[in-house]
This record gives sequence, C-alpha cells and structure tokens, in this order.
Amino acid sequence: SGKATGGGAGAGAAAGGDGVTTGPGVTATTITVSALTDLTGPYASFGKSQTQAQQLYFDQVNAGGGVCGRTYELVVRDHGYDTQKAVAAYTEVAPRSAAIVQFIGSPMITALKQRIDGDKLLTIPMAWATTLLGSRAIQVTGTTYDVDMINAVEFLTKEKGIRSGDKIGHLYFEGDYGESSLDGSKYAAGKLGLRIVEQKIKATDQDMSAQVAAFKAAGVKAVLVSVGPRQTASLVGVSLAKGMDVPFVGSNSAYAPQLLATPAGPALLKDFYYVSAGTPVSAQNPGMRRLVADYQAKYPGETLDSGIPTGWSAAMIVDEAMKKACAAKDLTREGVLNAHRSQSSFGGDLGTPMDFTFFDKPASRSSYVLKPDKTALGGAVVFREAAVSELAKDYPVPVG
Amino acid sequence: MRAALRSVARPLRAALCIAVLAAAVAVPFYLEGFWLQAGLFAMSAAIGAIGINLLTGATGQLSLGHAFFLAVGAYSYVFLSSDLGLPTPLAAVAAVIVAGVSGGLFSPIAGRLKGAYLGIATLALIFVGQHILFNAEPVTGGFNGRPVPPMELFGLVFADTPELVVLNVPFGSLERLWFLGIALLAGAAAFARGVLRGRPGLAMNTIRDHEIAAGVMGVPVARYRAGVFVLSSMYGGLAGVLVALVFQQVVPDYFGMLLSLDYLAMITIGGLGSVAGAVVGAAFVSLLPQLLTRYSDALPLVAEPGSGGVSPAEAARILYGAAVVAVVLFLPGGLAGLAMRLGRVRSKELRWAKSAPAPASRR
Amino acid sequence: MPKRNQPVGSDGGDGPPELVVNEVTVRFAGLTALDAVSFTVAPGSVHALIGPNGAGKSTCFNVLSGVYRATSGSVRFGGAELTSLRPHRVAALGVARTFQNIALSPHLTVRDNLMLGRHRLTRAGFVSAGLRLPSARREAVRHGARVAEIAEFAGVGDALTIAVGLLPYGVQKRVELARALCMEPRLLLLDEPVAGMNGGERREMAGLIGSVRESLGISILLVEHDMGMVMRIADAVTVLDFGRRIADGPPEEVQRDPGVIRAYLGDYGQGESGPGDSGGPSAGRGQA
Amino acid sequence: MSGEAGPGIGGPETVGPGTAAPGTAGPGIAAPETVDRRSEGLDIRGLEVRYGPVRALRGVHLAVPRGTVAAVLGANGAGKTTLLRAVSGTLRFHRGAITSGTVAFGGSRLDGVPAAAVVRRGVVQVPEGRRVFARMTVAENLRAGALSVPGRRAAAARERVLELFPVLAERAHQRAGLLSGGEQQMLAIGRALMAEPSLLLLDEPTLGLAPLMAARIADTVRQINAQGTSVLLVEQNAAMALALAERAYVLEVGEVTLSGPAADLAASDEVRRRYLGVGMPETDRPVGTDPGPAQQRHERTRLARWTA
Amino acid sequence: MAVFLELLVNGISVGAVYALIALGFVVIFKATEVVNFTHASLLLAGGYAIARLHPLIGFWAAVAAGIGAAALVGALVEFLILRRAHVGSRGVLAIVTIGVDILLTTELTRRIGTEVLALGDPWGDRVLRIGPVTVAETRVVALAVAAALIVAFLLAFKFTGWGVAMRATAEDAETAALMGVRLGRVSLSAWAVAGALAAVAAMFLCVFPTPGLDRGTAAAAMKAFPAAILGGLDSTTGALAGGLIVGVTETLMSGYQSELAFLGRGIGDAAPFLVMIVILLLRPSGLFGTKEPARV
Ligand SMILES: Nc1ncnc2c1ncn2[C@@H]1O[C@H](COP(=O)(O)OP(=O)(O)OP(=O)(O)O)[C@@H](O)[C@H]1O
Ligand SMILES: Nc1ncnc2c1ncn2[C@@H]1O[C@H](COP(=O)(O)OP(=O)(O)OP(=O)(O)O)[C@@H](O)[C@H]1O
Ligand SMILES: [Mg+2]
Ligand SMILES: [Mg+2]
Repeated sequence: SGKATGGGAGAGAAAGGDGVTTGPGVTATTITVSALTDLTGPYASFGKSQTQAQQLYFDQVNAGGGVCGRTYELVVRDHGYDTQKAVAAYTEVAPRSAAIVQFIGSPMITALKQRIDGDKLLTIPMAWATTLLGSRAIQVTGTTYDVDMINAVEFLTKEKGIRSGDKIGHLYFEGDYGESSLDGSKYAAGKLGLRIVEQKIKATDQDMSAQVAAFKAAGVKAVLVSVGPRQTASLVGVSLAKGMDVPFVGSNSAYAPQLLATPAGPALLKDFYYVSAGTPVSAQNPGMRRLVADYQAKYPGETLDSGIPTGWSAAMIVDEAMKKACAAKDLTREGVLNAHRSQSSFGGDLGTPMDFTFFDKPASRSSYVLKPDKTALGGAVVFREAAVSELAKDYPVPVG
Repeated sequence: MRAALRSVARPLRAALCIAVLAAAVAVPFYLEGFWLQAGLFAMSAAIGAIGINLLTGATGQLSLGHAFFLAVGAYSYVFLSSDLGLPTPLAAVAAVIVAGVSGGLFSPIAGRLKGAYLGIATLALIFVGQHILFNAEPVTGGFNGRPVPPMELFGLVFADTPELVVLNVPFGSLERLWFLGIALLAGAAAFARGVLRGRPGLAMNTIRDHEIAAGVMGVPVARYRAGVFVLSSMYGGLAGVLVALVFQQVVPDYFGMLLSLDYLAMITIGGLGSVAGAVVGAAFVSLLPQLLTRYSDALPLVAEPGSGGVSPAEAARILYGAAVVAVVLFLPGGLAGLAMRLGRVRSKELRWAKSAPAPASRR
Repeated sequence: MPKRNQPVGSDGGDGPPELVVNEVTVRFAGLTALDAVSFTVAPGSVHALIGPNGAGKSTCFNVLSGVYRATSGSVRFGGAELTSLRPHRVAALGVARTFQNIALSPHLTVRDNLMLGRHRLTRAGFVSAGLRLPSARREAVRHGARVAEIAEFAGVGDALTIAVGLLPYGVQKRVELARALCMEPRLLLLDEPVAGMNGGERREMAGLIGSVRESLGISILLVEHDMGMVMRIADAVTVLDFGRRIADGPPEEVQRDPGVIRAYLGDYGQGESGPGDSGGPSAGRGQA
Repeated sequence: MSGEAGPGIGGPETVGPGTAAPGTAGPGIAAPETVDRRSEGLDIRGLEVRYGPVRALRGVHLAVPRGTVAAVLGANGAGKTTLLRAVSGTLRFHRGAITSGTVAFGGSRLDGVPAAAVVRRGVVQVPEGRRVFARMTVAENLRAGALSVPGRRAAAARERVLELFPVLAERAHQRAGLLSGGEQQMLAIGRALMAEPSLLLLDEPTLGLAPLMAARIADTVRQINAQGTSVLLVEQNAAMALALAERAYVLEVGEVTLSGPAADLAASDEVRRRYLGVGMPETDRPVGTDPGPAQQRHERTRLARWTA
Repeated sequence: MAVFLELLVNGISVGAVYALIALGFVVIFKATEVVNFTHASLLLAGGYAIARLHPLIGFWAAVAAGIGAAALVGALVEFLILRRAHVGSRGVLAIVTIGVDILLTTELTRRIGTEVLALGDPWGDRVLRIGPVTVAETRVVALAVAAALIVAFLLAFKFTGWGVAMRATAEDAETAALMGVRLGRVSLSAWAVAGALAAVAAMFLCVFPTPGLDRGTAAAAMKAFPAAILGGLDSTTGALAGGLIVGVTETLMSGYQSELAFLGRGIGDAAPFLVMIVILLLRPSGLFGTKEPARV
C-alpha cells in the first residue's frame, strides 16, 4: 500500500528534474505551504487579516513567476482555536507541506511542539510566548510577550514618571500570553525597584470593575495590560470612570481598532499605549504603504489591523527561506530549515529587524510604542520609534 | 417469536463482529495518519461516551462534568509515569483508578442530586478542574501542559521511534496506537454491555424510572448512584489516557465545557442507554468536524476560508447542531435505535428513550 | 460499589417472625398521619389494615418499608427494629411490598422487572456483571428460572417479554405482586391489590393472594377498600381513622363495630362489589 | 362498519362475537330518538382506535343522550380508557389515533379536535389514575381545573367542590403529590367539576376510595346528573355503575359485546357472573376477555418455596 | 473597608445582570422543566438586534425591537423544534437545546464577525458615587429592572391563569390539556418570554462597564447557571438571590486575589461554582427551590 504517514524529515525526499532535491510538500511545479489559523474562534479577526495578507503575498509571488520555478499553494485550515481540531489539521497537512506559514494559538502549538520538531517542518507561530522558543523548526517572529512588557515598563519609567518604589498593576490572561508577559513585567519591576500588583483573569471575563477596584485600592501608578481588547476597553473605561487616571500600556494583542467605535473609545485615546515589534499599518514607509494599498485593493472594506503586516512578513520569512534553499538546490525540510537559520538580519519595513541564527532567544528585542488614533489607518500610530531597552538587551529569556 | 428473532440475530451478530474486526485490523495498512488519528479520537470519545451513557442514559443522571474526568485520567497518566516513574501500563491503570476515586470524592453530590441539579452541579467540576489545571503547575505544567510519555507494552513503544515497518508500511505511533485503541474500546464496550444486561443494569434503570421503588426492592439507591458515577468517571479516565497518548502533549484548554457538551450530544445522537449508541454517536460527533475541515475545499456552499461567508468550521458547527436536533426529532432512540429498528433486533436498554405508553402513567 | 445485603436465601426456608407495630407516630408539617398506632401481625396470617381515605394506611406501609421515618414508636420484625433502617435494609430482611400507585419500570420487560425483585438475593456487582464472570452467569440462570416460575404462578407467565408499559392496568397489578414475590419475602405488604379491577378479576386476585399464603406460609399485611375481599381472606383486621387505631380484631367483630361503620363502612355494601356477596342486591337497590 | 347505524344503538343488546346473548331483553330505542340524540348528546359511531400496531377499539357504537348517565364495563385492557381518550382527544399523548368512525357531541364532531378545544365544548374527563399536579397545591390544582371558565363562575364551582370534599379545604395548601391516594382521587374529580362540564367522562372514579367515599361519589354523580350534566362512567365497580346508569355497555377486547338498559344488564347472568363476580364457578374462565395474560389458572398452581 | 464596600457594591451590580439571565432559565424550567442551554444564544440574538438597530431607530426603539426579535427567536425555537420533539425525558430536551444553541450561536457569531458592537445606551460610562464607593449607573438600572421583573414573574406564576397553566403543563401535559390548557400556546409564550428576558439581560450585559457586544458575550450566560441552580431552578426569587450571590462571590474573590493567591490566581471564576456545591450539599434543590414531593 502506497500510504504515506507524517513525520520523518525528508520522507520521500527525491531529486527533481532541475537537480533540486525536494521533500514533502514540494513537487516539480508547486510548493505547498499551510496556514493553521483561527477564523471562527476568539482570534478570528486576527486570523482573518493574516490569512488574507498571506494569500495576497503568495498570489503576488506566483504572479511574479513563483520561486525555484515553482508556484506556491496555500492550504488553509481553520481550527477555531480547538486543540483537537488543530492537531487533526496538522496531522493532515503536515505530510504534504513544505512549511507552515501561520499557526495561531500557542496551546495548539505547544501540544504539537514535539511533532513539529520531529517533522523538521518550518513553522511560524502566531503567538509570542517564550514557551515556543527553543525549537529549531519553530520561528517565533519579532519580540516575545515578556520582552514587550520589559520595554513597556521602561517606557513607563522614562516617559510616564514612574519611579522606584511605585506600584504598577498588571492585568493579564490566564495562559501563555498573560503569564509570559507577567514574567517580563516582574523582571523589569525587579530591576527597577517597582512593585507589581497582579490581577489574573480568564478570557471569558467581561467586566473589569473588580480588578479596577483592586488596583485602585493598591494605589497603582500605572497599569500593564496583557488581555484581550474587550477587557482592555472595560479596564480603561472603568478606571477613568472611577477616577483612576493613570497611564496604561498594553501588549500587542490587548488592542484592536474596533474598540475606538465603542463607548470606551475616548478613554483609550486618552492615556493608553501598546507595545509591538510589528510596524503599525499607519506607518509611512514605502513597504507598508504598498502593502496597505494592495490589501485594500484585494479586500476592499476589510478592517486594517496589525494582523496584516504580521501575516505578510511571516509569509515573507518562509518565502526567503525557500529562495535560499532553492539556491542551495535543497528543498527538503532540512534544507529549508538550514536556509532559514542562516539569515542573521531579516528586516523590512514591516517590523523590527530579526536574527534567525539562534532559536533559544527572541528574534528581536526592540518594540514600538504605539498609540490609538481615530484617524490613522489600523487605528494606531507610532508614539515612540522601535527601540531596545537597556533591560531588554540583557534579559535572560526563559526558554521552553 | 422474539426468541426466534434472537436465534437468527445471533449468528448474524457474530459474522458482523468478525467483519468489523477484520476491517479494523486492516485499516492502519491502508489509511494515512489523518484517518488513523481521527479514528483514535473517535475511539477515545466512544469509551468516554459509553461511560457517560451508563450514567445519563441508563441511570438518568445528567452530567456536564465528564471532561473533568478525562482530564484527571490524562494528567494522572502523565504524572504517574513521568514524575513517579511508574511503568506506563501501570500508570494507565492507576490513572483510571484515580479518575474513579475523584468520581468517588464527588459522590456526596452524585449520590444525592438528580437530573438538572446534578447536571449543573457537575459543571463545577469543569470550572474548578480548569482552575486547578492552570494553577497546579508542578503537577499539571500549567497553561502549556506536559508532554505525554509514550505507552510501552511488552517492549513495544507506542511512538514514532524506534522506527518499525510492518509489511513495508512504516508503523508510527498512530498505527501502533490504533490497535491499542481497538483493544481498549472493545474491552470497555463489552464490560458496559455486561453491566447493563446484568443485575446492576436493572437496578440502574429502576433508579431512573422509580427511585423509591428501587429502594424498596432492595437497591441501595444512593450507593448505586455514586457507584455508577464512579464507573462512568473511570470510563472518562480511560478515554483521557487514550486521548493523551494520541496528543502526545496534554494541554488544559482541551478539557473544557465544550468537550462535556459534546459527550452529551454523542449519547443523544447515538441513542441513550445503549452501548452501541454511545459508540455510533461518538464516531459521528468526533469525526464530523474533522472531515468537514479536511474537505472544506470540496464542500459546496462553503466559502473559501477567510473569504467571508460560511467557513468550513462554521459549516461543521451548524451541521453538528442540526444533527443533534434532527436525531431527536426524527430518530427516537438515536442512530443506534434506527439501526436496531432496521435490523429488527430490539435492545432493551433502548426502549425507555421512547416515551411511556398509557397504562404506565397511573400516577 | 454496592455489596450484597444478605446471605442468599438465608431467610428462604424458615417461617416468618411476628411483626409488632408499637405506638408508631408519624407527623408531617401540620398534620399527624399516624398517631401512636399499635398492632401485631401474627406469623403466617393475613392481616388487613383498613380505614377511610387519608387514615394513614399507606403511611404505615411507608414506615414499615423504610420510606418514611417514624416520628416515634417502634416496629419490630423478628430480631430487627425497622424504624431505623433505610428501605434497602428493610428489604434485605425479607419485607416486600406493592404500591398503591403502580411503580414498575414501564420500559423494561416483565422479566426484567421481576428480576429486579431478585436483587437482594443475588450478588453480581459491577465487576462480575461487567466481566460476565461464571458466577454471575450461573446466578442469572438460576434466578431466571425462579422468576419464570413465579410469573407463571402470578399469571403473567406469557407476558415475560412484553414491556410492562403496554400491559393493561390489571395485569400490571399482577406484575407488581409477582415482583414482590420475587423477593422471596417473609412479610408481604399489599397496598390496595384489587383497586381498579372488576368483580371477576378481584376474585382471581383474592384467590392468588390466598394461594400465596397457603404455599409460602408468609405473613401478609393488606390494605384494601374492598370489604368483601377483606372479609373473605383476612384473619385479623386493624382499622385506622385520622391516624388513630379505632378497632382491631377478627373481621366479623370489626365489621359489626359501630365506630367502624360510622367512620368507614357506612351502609356497608352500598355500591360495593365484593366477590360473592352483596354485588347483585346492591345493584338492585341502586335501581330504586 | 362505521357508516350504518350499528346494532349498538338500536337493538336492546348486541351479540358480540364469542358472547352468549343474555336472557332478558329491554325495550329498544326508537329511531327518531337516535336522530335527536345525535344532535344532542355524545354519539360514537363505528369507532376504531389504534396504538400503532395495537388495535384497541373496533366498530364501537355508543351514545350518551343529554342529561343521562351511561356506564361502560369491561375487563382490564378491554379499551375503556381508550374510549374516553378518543372522546377527550388525548389519544395522541399515547401514540394512538382514531383510524375510523366518528365521535360527535351536541351535533358537532369531536374526533380530530385537540383536547383543549374538546374541554371548551364542555366535555371534561377525569383521567385514569388521578393524575393530580403533584408539585402544585390542592388549591392550585382546583384553579387549574377552572382555567377554561371565567373567574366568578370558578369561585362558585370552588364552593361546591369544597363542600363536596371537605378534606380538600383542609388540605388546600398542601402539595397534591403528598395527598393520600383517595384524597388525590377526590381532588381529581373536584378539579374536573371546576370546569362545569356538560358531559363528564369519569374513568374509574371510585378507584381506591373507601366505601363511604365511593357512595359519596355515586351520590355526586347523581347530583350533577340531576343538574343536567351527562355522564359517561367507566367503572370497575359494576354494581355501582349499573345502579347509576340508565344505559350500559360492555366492552370486550375493544368491541361492544353487550349493551342495553342498565337494569337489564344488571340482571343478566353474563354480567352478574363476570363483572359483579357473582356466583362465578372457580373453574370457569371469562371468555373473550383480553387474551393477554390477565387470566390464568393460578388458583390451581401452587408456588414451591425457594431454597437456595 | 472601603475596598470591601466597593467590591461588594460591584458584586451586587454584576449580580443583578446575572440574576436577569438566570431568570430566563427559571422561566423556561418552570414552564417546561427543560434546562435551557439555548439561553446563551438568545442573549446574543437580543443584543445583536439592539446593536444593529440603535443607529437607525434610536436606543429605546432598538431595545423594544431587540426584545421583540429575541422573543420571536425563542418562540420559533419552541415552535419549530421543541414542540416536535416527542421524547420521554427532559434530559434529552436539554440536549436538544444544546444543539439549537450551537446553531444559533454559530450563525450569530458569524454575523457579528470581528466587530465589537456598541449598544448606544443613554447611560454611557456615568457612575454614581456613594461615599467612597462608585457604581456604574447602568448597573443601578439593571438592579432595579431585575428586581421589578422578578417580582412581576413571582406574582405571575403564583396568581395568573397563565402561570398556573404553565406549571400544570410542565408537570403533566396530557392532564393540563384535559384542563383546557392550549399546550402549544403555553410553551410558546414561555419561550417568547424567555427570549424577551434574554434581550433585556443582553442590553445590560453589553453596556458599560463592558465595551459592547461581541462574539464572546454569550460566555456570560455560563455564570447564570450556578446562579439559577443555587437559587433553585424553579424559583424566581432564587434567580435573584443566586445572581447576587454569584456576582458578589466572583467580585470579592477576584478583588482579593492577591490576598488569596494561595488558592491560585483567577479563583474568581471557579468560586461561584464552589459556593454552588456547598449550597447544594446543604439544600439539594437550591435555596428557594421546591423539592420533588416524594411519596408512594
Ligand atoms: N409525605 C407526606 N407529607 C405530608 N403529608 C402526607 C405525606 N404522606 C401522607 N400525608 C398525609 O397523611 C395522611 C395519610 O396518608 P395515607 O397515604 O397514609 O392515607 P391512606 O390511608 O393510604 O389513604 P388512602 O386509602 O386514600 O390511600 C393523608 O392526609 C396525607 O395527606
Ligand atoms: N399507549 C399504548 N400503546 C399500545 N397499546 C396500548 C396503549 N395503551 C393501551 N394499550 C392497549 O390497548 C388496550 C386497551 O387499553 P385500555 O387502557 O383502554 O384498557 P382499559 O379498559 O382502560 O383497562 P383498565 O381497566 O386496566 O384501565 C389494552 O390491550 C392495552 O394494552
Ligand atoms: Mg393509601
Ligand atoms: Mg383504563
């Protein structure tokens, strides 16, 4: 029976007519890349813009003749943030994919980490927990949540007059996102002699009154926010209403432009910032301009959010790896990984420069500080240019 | 005349069983990983479903907490084997027992509450369980869970390594687990059947139908309720162990409320109170979404992912919901009931699902 | 997991002990359903418990079978004090009962309903049943045979494979009796066994109860409003009214007792169709 | 079968299959009455009822003229309850249906009419086996009985019911499920009377009632009948039923095998033997009754003791 | 102390919303003895209608329309599905409602997509200051409305024919029909009412302090389960009590989570269920629930 099971790097590796050794997912004419995304679950909005951006990217590459004489084929599987479905989808697509350009949901990725490693399948997770570091096949893009938070804390001390001895609140989600953010804030706080007041919540919590009350009681001077947009809105809104007028700094996923339309909009515009390694879509550099233009052309009327550049650059990373691998005439999974890991300064207009040569540290440590803005595309503008904070520079990242 | 039916039915049954078994053995040689994995999920689900069917179907005790016991099983297996270093088969058995014990700890509730009240009381298990899974990091590994040590039975490791090739088919973890799954499911089903057909089954059904009468006829009602609850938790635990072996990594998110609801859906779709029903329903519920996701591209009326419109996953959900409703509306007794009626072999566990006729209701 | 309650058949052979109800009182919010009621059921006798509706007869049964807790008083059956026992413990002592409102599992077959009666005499638990251990198998066969025998005796022999719910009421009543017999009781409590039956059927049921007593020699406590039947088969009668005992003794005496007539019988036989007596004449009288 | 006027209406007594005609013969009812009756009271013609495969009634003709009491006798499983269900429109609750024949009351058809509508036409049934609303109080049960009549009248009806069954007044705020069997029976009847029926269907009203109370019910039936309510009475207590009714019908395995003036039936040996249980020789078995297991020669058989 | 008060008041204020949701469960349970899992999606439906309509026809009209819409959905669910399900056990019906919920929720979340929809309510983010304590105006209104509705239903169930008919039907449909109860209408009205209640609850659920309606909103319905149960599934009073208990427990537990860190952080979500368990141990049918009359 000619059945193929997943697993086993280079399973069925063969030399194509053009002298390029190929692995799973690569035929003489196509390179199959997969996106395991969430289009129906909690991260649907994010997943949607990412997937569309990546579709756009590969269409453009294919239009330009593809890579290595082959065209890309993007297989999209929507797991709706359900572990079992994600694992099933991975088992299905992995054997016939050359890379995974997008994998949303760190519980799912964590569940599959071993297998991804075993399959040597280049995977770009759309989650930035330190737990995802330490695997050669998995490439966490940009900064990790904790690095972002460190930069955030430093931003507070530099520009918002937080000084040693002050208390700052940290509202965070149960789970990888919230808890690795907390690692960062704790580290920074420790270094700067600040006290962190923790408030942990679940993604299903809607009303932050209790948390605000607790922060207020503790007398925090600022609040870090590593939760979802809903909770951010509630937090900021309630705080102001209750007369707790302090700066808020959120992680990348804490903000969504949709919020500006809600009653919490004004509050967010007042004194809320968020840190991200990704350049906001409103950035005025040529690369971003073009991307936005193309995107709006292809998907008119769709909301513009950070998912677009993120997805785009993820696709670009894979594409680069393929190009390099092609040059080395080796499109096996091993070859693709080698090619990928050989890039030391991957950069562009869409995010802070990244170094892929190691995989036990975040690829970048510098993050922008962004500020909501009604008028701007994607609802946010750069408030402070990307920078690596002193603290972040020599922060020992907990791995795995 | 029923006897006659049976005597016809028996050889038929036997033949059928053999055919099914043969097919089951052949599968790993022909189908690829995705299918094996889907199958394994289905088997695990079936085991769990049989368990909750003993509770909800046969004894009339609603439970929304089944996922919790899967979690207990899965995590205990991991903990016992990797932290306490038990040999994996032993760890598996122990895990099932732990699940049973945790079910037993709940018996003050399980023994006293009925119907809706018990159902929602068991919700507590889910939420408290999730809380523990996320917070008891030393044991559970917190949010990112823990890797699952592969089962090792008589020197055979249920993992991809060491490589193993049977009839020039590479036998990875899935292929190997397949057989384990088959064995476990068969065992679990046979056991449940025995229970339902035997003395305990009658007691359970009577508790469901007339609690006081059951007591007066000598059935220790509370103890039985608790007992069945324990048994069904053990089934849950076993399902948990199997699913953990398939996942190779346990993560807390999986064992949430949706899973519990799925189990209820399974036994309803399949047919309340019957083993066959549980199995059929489990297969249906756990395979449907995976298939729809897989063939999303091929499906009519389902839009390309990300392009708006009804996405595959949504289509899957909708079909799933519709199936639950449709079965109850049009197939009293569930899919299994249908099969029974087609095969004109009626099984006693199934009857109650059809509503009681007149003279019974002289209340 | 449930364990067996009693050594199998330990109480099968030997004759039944005496049932002594002593000063039993049952109060519910507001009302006293039983008020210091005492009576004694002699071994092997048929003892009738009669009284107006709401007098406390079923309550008394519920106390005897452990469904209600007595507020005070004692019920001794042989060596055991019943008032402190839960229903299944009482059953374990060989006390079986039928219910005023049929309490069978409508969806189970007659056989399964009867097999439940064997619960206290069988031992197969989850494990042995699940693993179909030989012991469990043998047990099932043995007791299955006895169940068939009893069904035959109770006249439901050829209904064994029918779902109880589909049977007419009268037959269900018989099934209830059969289920009680399947417990191999030493004391049988019958709550209105012939309610809802016509003359012929009443006569048959009466006969059946009679032959139970003859062939098994067990004690029977009977609640019944059909005086004809009570007079026909009871050895002793206790009369309750508003939870109090107003008379006690052999049927004839009780029947003559003015208190009983006032509280319960009224113009005895009015609209009454006890087998044998009073049926025809009363019909005639009605015509007038 | 259903079309032409079956013997059940006209003739003094019907000779059903397998039944010997009783000796006595009562006066027949003339045709014109039949006509007028059809417009007036309850009129059932050629009724057949099935529960799925089970045929519970077959070619039943039965009439209850306005202001009269008719009794239906029959062994267990004969189809008495089914008959009442067919009238009150509750067959569908038991997966049963009228497969042919008609049921008419006051000139308009009842078959196929939903139960609630039947009640609004003044036909009220006391269901078999009490069926009180266990979780509601006695008062609320009575209230439920009066749902189909305006408030003022309900209050009056309540008065009557409570004086008829004083115990219900005592227990007004107790939950019906906790009442004794007989008390529940009284409640069930009282609840039906709340609706001020013009045709009352009673299914074994004296079931589980003490002799005194049974007599009380009998009187009640006479009373309400005197006030113009027609009554269709299913009663195992044949003596009482025959005493109350002008006309009686005997059902056997779903067929009317005997009908005529109650007095005549009460006099017939057949009825006396089988339904009054009078002078029934031990050996003799009722013929043609429900072929089900009901009748067995148990008086003969003895049960051996169980030895472990 | 001030903190405690603040938390307490906040707890009560969210409790009010939970109570409203729980009331919906209770109405259905009283009328049909079904545990209604569809309630979550009824919430969503009501909220969605309001959110979509208020820009066009203004808030109050939108609320009215939303209530109507949700009532309609509820009625349809009853008419198209539950009425046609002839099953023995209420448990099975509960499972049907799960199926229906999946259907509705999927469709609604698909429509809501990635938006966060504001309801355009008049209260905005105004808060009342009572000494040291502040509480959102929306919540004060919610509490008032909840109390009013609950009293209304308490009376309705006890004293109106509708209420009696409903309870009768729940207990024994056939006999209810023999009382002249039009079964169809009764359960239809029950579901319509439940829908309407859901819409009202949704209105308060999606305004300040929460940013608005989005696909996650329905999750809040989960919290109403322990509320309904510990109050007693068939007791309107219980719904109120339960809602408040859940709200307060949750708020206090999360407010004091730093002090309670040893229980693990985020205990706030598990706590209500623990309370529920304790109460059920003491009173198996909830605080105000009526327990089955058990006699033979
Ligand atoms: N669980 C209970 N709670 C409250 N009252 C009860 C309970 N059980 C019985 N009662 C009351 O106690 C009294 C006696 O009830 P019981 O059932 O013993 O009467 P009974 O003698 O069996 O009458 P019947 O002949 O009608 O069955 C009745 O008035 C009844 O209302
Ligand atoms: N729901 C049902 N499904 C199938 N058969 C039924 C159903 N209800 C009644 N029957 C059958 O219909 C026949 C008539 O039943 P019915 O209840 O009308 O008898 P009955 O005269 O009322 O008996 P009883 O005196 O016991 O009340 C019986 O043989 C019974 O088995
Ligand atoms: Mg009684
Ligand atoms: Mg009947």
